[in-house]
Amino acid sequence: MRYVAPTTVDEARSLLAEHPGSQVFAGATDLVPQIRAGRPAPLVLVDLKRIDRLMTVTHEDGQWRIGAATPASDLTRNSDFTAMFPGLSEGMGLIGSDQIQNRSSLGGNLVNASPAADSVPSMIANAVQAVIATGDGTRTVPVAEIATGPGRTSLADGEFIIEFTVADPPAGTSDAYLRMIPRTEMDIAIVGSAVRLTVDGDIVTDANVVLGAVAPTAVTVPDAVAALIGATINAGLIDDSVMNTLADAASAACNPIDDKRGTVTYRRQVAGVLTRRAAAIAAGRAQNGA
Amino acid sequence: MSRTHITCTVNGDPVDFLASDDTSLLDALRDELGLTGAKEGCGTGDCGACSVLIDGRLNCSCLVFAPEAEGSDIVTVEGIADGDRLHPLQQTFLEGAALQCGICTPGVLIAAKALLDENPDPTETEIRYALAGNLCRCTGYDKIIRSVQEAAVRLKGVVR
Amino acid sequence: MTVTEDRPTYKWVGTRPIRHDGYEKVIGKARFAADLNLPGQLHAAYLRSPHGHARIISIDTSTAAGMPGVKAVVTGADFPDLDPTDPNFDVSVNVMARGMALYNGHALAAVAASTRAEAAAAVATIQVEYELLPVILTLDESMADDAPLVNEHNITRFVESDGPSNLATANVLERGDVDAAFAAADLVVEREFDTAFVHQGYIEPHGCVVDVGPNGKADIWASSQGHFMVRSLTAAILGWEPSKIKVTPAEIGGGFGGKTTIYLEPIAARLSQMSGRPVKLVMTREEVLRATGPAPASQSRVKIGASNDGELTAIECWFGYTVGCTNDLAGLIGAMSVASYKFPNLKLEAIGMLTNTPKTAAYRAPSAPQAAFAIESVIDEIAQALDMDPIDLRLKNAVVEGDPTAMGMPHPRIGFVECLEALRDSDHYRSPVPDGAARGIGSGFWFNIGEQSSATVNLNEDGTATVITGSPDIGGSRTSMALMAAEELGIDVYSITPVVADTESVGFTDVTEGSRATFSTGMAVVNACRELIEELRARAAKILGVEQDAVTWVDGTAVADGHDPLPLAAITAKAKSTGGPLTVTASLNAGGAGPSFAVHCCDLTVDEETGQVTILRYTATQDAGTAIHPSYVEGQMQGGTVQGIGWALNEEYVFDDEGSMENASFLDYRIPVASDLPMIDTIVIEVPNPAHPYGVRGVGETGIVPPMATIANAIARATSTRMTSLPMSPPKILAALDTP
Amino acid sequence: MPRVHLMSDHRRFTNGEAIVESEGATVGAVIAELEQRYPGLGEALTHGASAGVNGVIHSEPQYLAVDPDTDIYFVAPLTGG
Repeated sequence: MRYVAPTTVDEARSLLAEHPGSQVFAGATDLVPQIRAGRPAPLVLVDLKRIDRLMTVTHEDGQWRIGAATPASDLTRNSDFTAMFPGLSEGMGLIGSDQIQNRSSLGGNLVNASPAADSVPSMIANAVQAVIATGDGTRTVPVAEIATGPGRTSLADGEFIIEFTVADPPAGTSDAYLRMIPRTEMDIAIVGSAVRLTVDGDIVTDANVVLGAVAPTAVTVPDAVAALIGATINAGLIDDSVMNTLADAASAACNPIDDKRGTVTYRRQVAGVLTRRAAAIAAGRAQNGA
Repeated sequence: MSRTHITCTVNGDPVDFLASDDTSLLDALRDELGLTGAKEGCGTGDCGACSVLIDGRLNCSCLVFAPEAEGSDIVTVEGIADGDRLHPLQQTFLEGAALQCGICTPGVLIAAKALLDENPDPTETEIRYALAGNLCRCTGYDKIIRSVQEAAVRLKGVVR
Repeated sequence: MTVTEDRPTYKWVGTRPIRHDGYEKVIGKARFAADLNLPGQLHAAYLRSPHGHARIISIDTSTAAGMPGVKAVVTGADFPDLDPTDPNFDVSVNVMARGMALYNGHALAAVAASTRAEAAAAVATIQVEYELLPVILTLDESMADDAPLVNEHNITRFVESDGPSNLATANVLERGDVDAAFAAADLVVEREFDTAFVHQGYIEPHGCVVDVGPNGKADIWASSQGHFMVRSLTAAILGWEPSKIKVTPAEIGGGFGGKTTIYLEPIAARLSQMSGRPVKLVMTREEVLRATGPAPASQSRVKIGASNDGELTAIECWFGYTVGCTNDLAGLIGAMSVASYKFPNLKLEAIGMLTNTPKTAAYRAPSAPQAAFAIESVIDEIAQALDMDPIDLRLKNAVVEGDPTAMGMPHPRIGFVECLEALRDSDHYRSPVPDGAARGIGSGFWFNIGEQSSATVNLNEDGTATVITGSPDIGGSRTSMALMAAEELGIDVYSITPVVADTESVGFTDVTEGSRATFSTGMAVVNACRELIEELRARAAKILGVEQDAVTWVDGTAVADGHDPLPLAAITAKAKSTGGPLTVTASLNAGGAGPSFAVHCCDLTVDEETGQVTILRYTATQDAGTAIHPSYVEGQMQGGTVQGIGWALNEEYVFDDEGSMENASFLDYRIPVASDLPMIDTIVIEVPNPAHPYGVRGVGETGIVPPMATIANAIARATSTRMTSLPMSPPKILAALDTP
Repeated sequence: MPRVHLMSDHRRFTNGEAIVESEGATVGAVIAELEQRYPGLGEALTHGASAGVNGVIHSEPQYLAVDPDTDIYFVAPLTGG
C-alpha cells in the first residue's frame, strides 16, 4: 500500500485517475478498523487533508462551505455554525470520542456509507449539497443521493467529495438530532432521528424528518413531515395527536435488521420515541431561537 | 512495501524515521522511536490507550498512518513532564491513586491534558465525556475523575 | 470513609503513600509485555479455526514455511500430547489444537517471521482440511440427551461418570429438609434467571517475548498473574524441565483472573527453539475476545421460603454454567458461596456443561456473581412481598461467625452484619430516593484463599530495605508489602523498595488470585521482617555489649536499658563486623484467608420509552479486615463494582449459529465508559481477620458479586418489572416492559 | 475421634451418611482409614476435594495434623480470579 498526500484537487484527480483501486481518506476512523478486520488494503491511499480547500469552513452571503475533510470537532467548536445547525452539530459531536472527532470528517462519515452514520440524517434534513470532483470538473448533488446501501455510494471511480454547501436556515428554523446507543458514548447508533422545523409564529410551515440506522441508508419520512406541517406549537410544545402521528410515521418508515446492536421491534419503537423528542427540541429551538 | 522517510517533532525534539506506508503512527512511535508510552489496547480507535497529541489535538495514534505525521508536532506521555518536574495531572494521578495496572494511564493523561488545555475549569460531566474515549477496567474511573478535578484546581492556581 | 473497629493504631499501615511503581507508570516508562523488543526478534501470528467445531483432517504448512521472512511454523504436531487425565491436558489442548478445533478462534498453527506482516501473510497460505462437526453453544443444547460430544476427552469431575460426556463438573450441597421447610413457609418465591458469557476486559492484550538459547534455556518475558505458573505450565506443555525456563514478570495491564493461565508462551518458546531467534507474540483485541477465557454463561432456578416475620427458612437452587470447550475447575463452588444467610434448610446444585466456545477462565470470584444475581434478586422480591426494608430482611438472616457456610464449614470471624449496618446508617441510604428514581440493594462475598508465597527482605547498609516477592502486582500490592514491612521494621515506607522478582530470584509463589496477594505474600513479608528483627536485636546486643534479651525493638531502634536507642542504620552499617549481610527469606502455605463481605446500594432511573438505565448514585461497603492501603482497597471496590455494572447492563458475547463471535471488538463488546457512571462511593469496613498479623482480608474479588442484583433490584422497583436475564440492555428492558 | 463432614456427592460411598467418624492423627491418615471402610471414598477425597479445618480451607491437607475433637469438612476445590 502506498500513501500519497496531494495538495490540490487537480493533483488528487490525476492520482486517482492514474491508480485505479486507490482510495481517498480523511480520518480513516472507519477504514483502519476495516483493514484490520481483513478488508484488503487499497493499493494507493490518497490523504485529502493536505488540500486546504477540503479543510476550510467559510460562511459568506448566506451560505456555508465546509471542506469534506474538515474534522468534526472543527464544526462542533464553531459557535456560529452550531447556533444555525444545532442538530447537525449534535450529530457530528456524537461520532465517537474526542479522539475520533478530531479526525472523522463529514465526507468520510458520508462516503463510508454506514446506515448508522450520525451526521447524515441531519445533513439531509438541512438539504446539504455535496460538491463532487469528477474526472475533469465538479458536480453537485443533494447528500441524500450519495449513499446507496451499506458500504456503497453513487460516486464513480476517481470521484471524491470536495466540500459541502448549505444555505443559512430561513428565520424561525432549527433542527435537532437524537440517537439511541446502549452506553452514553463510543457506540454505533441503534436508531438516529433528525428533525428540522420552520415556524411562523406558532404554526409549522416547513419540516424535514430523516432517520438513521433503521434502513440500508438514511431514510426521509414524508408522512412525518406531513404530520408536522400546519401543526401549531404553543410554548414550544406540539400537541399530542400530531406527536403520535409523527411517531407512528417514523416507526412505519423503518426497514431495519436484527443485528448485534438491536432488534427490528426495538428499532421501530425507539424511532418513534426519538423522532417525537427531536421534534419537541427542534420546535423549542425554532420558536424561541434557542 | 517501500518505506517512507518521515520528519516531525516528538516531545519537542526533531526526529526522523523510516516506516512503511501502512504502519500506524502508534507502531512507528513504539517500534521505530522506542517510545512505548502509548499502548495498543485495541488497534481500532475504541479504547484510547494509544492517545497522543498531534499539533495540539487529541488523536488515537493507532488510526493515523505514519506518513501523515510528516511535519507535525507530536506529544506523547513521555513528553508532558517538564524535565523531572511532573505535570500536575501526573502528580494528582499518583497522589489520588488514579491508576492501578497503569496500561490506560498514558492515554488518559494525554486526553486529560487535551481537555484542560482547552477547558481549564471543566465540570465532572465534562471530564467524564472528555475521557469517554479512554477505557479503564481497573479503577471504575472514580479516582481518575477526582484527580483531573484536583489537577484543574492546581493548574488554575499557577499563572499561565 | 473507613469504619474502624477495635484495631490497634498503626504508624504506616492504613496510610495512603504514593505507590512505588507509580512514577514509571505516569511517565510512560513502565514496561508491559508488548513493550520489550529484543534484537533479531521474530514476530509470530496465529492461524485460528474459522469453525465452531471441526476435526482437523490435515494441516499443510509447506507453502507458509517457504514464504519470505518465515523462520518457523508450528502446529499441534509440534507439541507433546499429554494424557487426558493429566491436570494440564486442558490448558495444553487450548494453547494449540490437537486434531480437533473445539471453538471458533481455537489456535491451530502459528508462524514466526521477520515482520508481523510476513507472519500474517504466511498464515493465510496454510491449508487445513476440516470435517465439520455439530456446534454446541447453549446449556440446553449441551444437556440434551442426544447431544453430540463437545470434547471427546472430557471426564466429569467430582461425581461418578462412565466415560466422556458434556458434563464437566457437578456439585450438590444439602442441609436440613428443604421440602418440609417450603411446605411450612408462609411465602415461597421461585424465579429463573440467565446470564451471558462476559470477558474480563483487561486493556492489555496477552503478550510475551521468548528467547530460547542454543543450550535449550528459555528466557520468557510476559505479563501474567503468576510467572511461576507460567513457568510450570509452559514446562508441562512443552515437556521441558522448569529449571530450563526463566520467567521475568512484565508489568501486567489488568488480569482479574483472566491471566491466571497461559496461551502464548509455549508457542513462542517452540518457535524460538526452532528458529534460534527471540520470538514476540502479542494477541490482537479480536483474538483476546475470541480466544481467551470468558466467565461462564449461566441459567439458574432459585426458590426461597420465608416466614411472615422475615425469617428465610429454606433455599433451593439449581445452577447450570456453560464452561466452554474444556473441563474448567474455576470453581462451581462460587455458586455455593453466596448463601450468605443462615438458611437452616438448604439445597444447592451446580453443574458445568461444555460448549463449543472459548475455554473459560476465572473472573473475579468465579461463578459467584451469576449465582448472587439470582439469589439476591429473589431475596429482594421477598422483602417487597413482606413489605420489609431490604437491609432489615438481610440483617435478620445474615450469617455471623460460627454459622455454617453453604459447604457446612462454620464461618470464621466475618463482617457481613457490620457492612449491612454501615450501609443502613450511610448518608446515601438515609437520604430520600430522588423522584423518578428507584433504589436497589445487593450483597455478596468471596472466600479468598491462602496458597503459597515467598518473600526475601534484605537490609541495605544505609538502613533501607528491599522487599522481594513473587506476586505480580496489579492493584497496588507492592506498596502494601512496603507498608507492612515499614510497620514491622519501624522505618519509612519510602526507604523500602518492593520488587516483584523473576522465577530465579525469589522463592516459589502461587498465582495472584483469590485476592491472596496482600494476605498470603503480605504474611510472608511480615514473617521475614520479624525474623530480621530477632537478628537485629542480636547484632545490637553485640554492639552494645548486652544480652540479646535485654534488647527490644521499638519504632526502628534497638532499645536497651542504660543505652541510647540504636537506629536501624547504625546496626546495618556494622553488619559486616557483627555477622555479615542482614537478609531473611520466609515462605508459607497461608491458611486462614478471611472471607470479605460487601453490600451495595444504587439509585437509578429507567427511561421507559427506550429502556435506557441511568445510574445516579452508587455506594459500596466492603469488609477489608484491615485496609493496608485504603486508596487501593477503595480502588478494588470501585473497579469490581464497575465490572459488575458492565456485566449487568451491556456486556455479552454475541455468537452466530456457527459459533463465531460477532462482537469481538471494544466497539461492540461494550465495557462501561467514564460518561456512563457516577462516582462510586466507598465505605471500607474493618473487622480484622484473626488469622493475619494485621487482620487483612483479600478485597480483590468481592466487589463484582453484588452489582448485578443491586441494579436489577433497583430496576424492579423503578418499573415493577423483574429483569431476570443479563445483560439488562435497553432492548431487553423495553421488551420486558411491554410484556404484560 | 475427628468427625468428617462429606459433600453430597461423596455420600454415595457411605450409603447416604453425611457425617462419619474416623481414626487418624492427620487428614491423610483419616482419608486412608476411610478408604478401608468405604472403598473409593478415600480416592475421591484425595483428588477431588479440599479440607476445611477450623475455618481454614486447605487445598493439600495430607499432612495436616488433627486432634480428636476436630471437624473436617470436605469441599470442592476452590480457585480464585
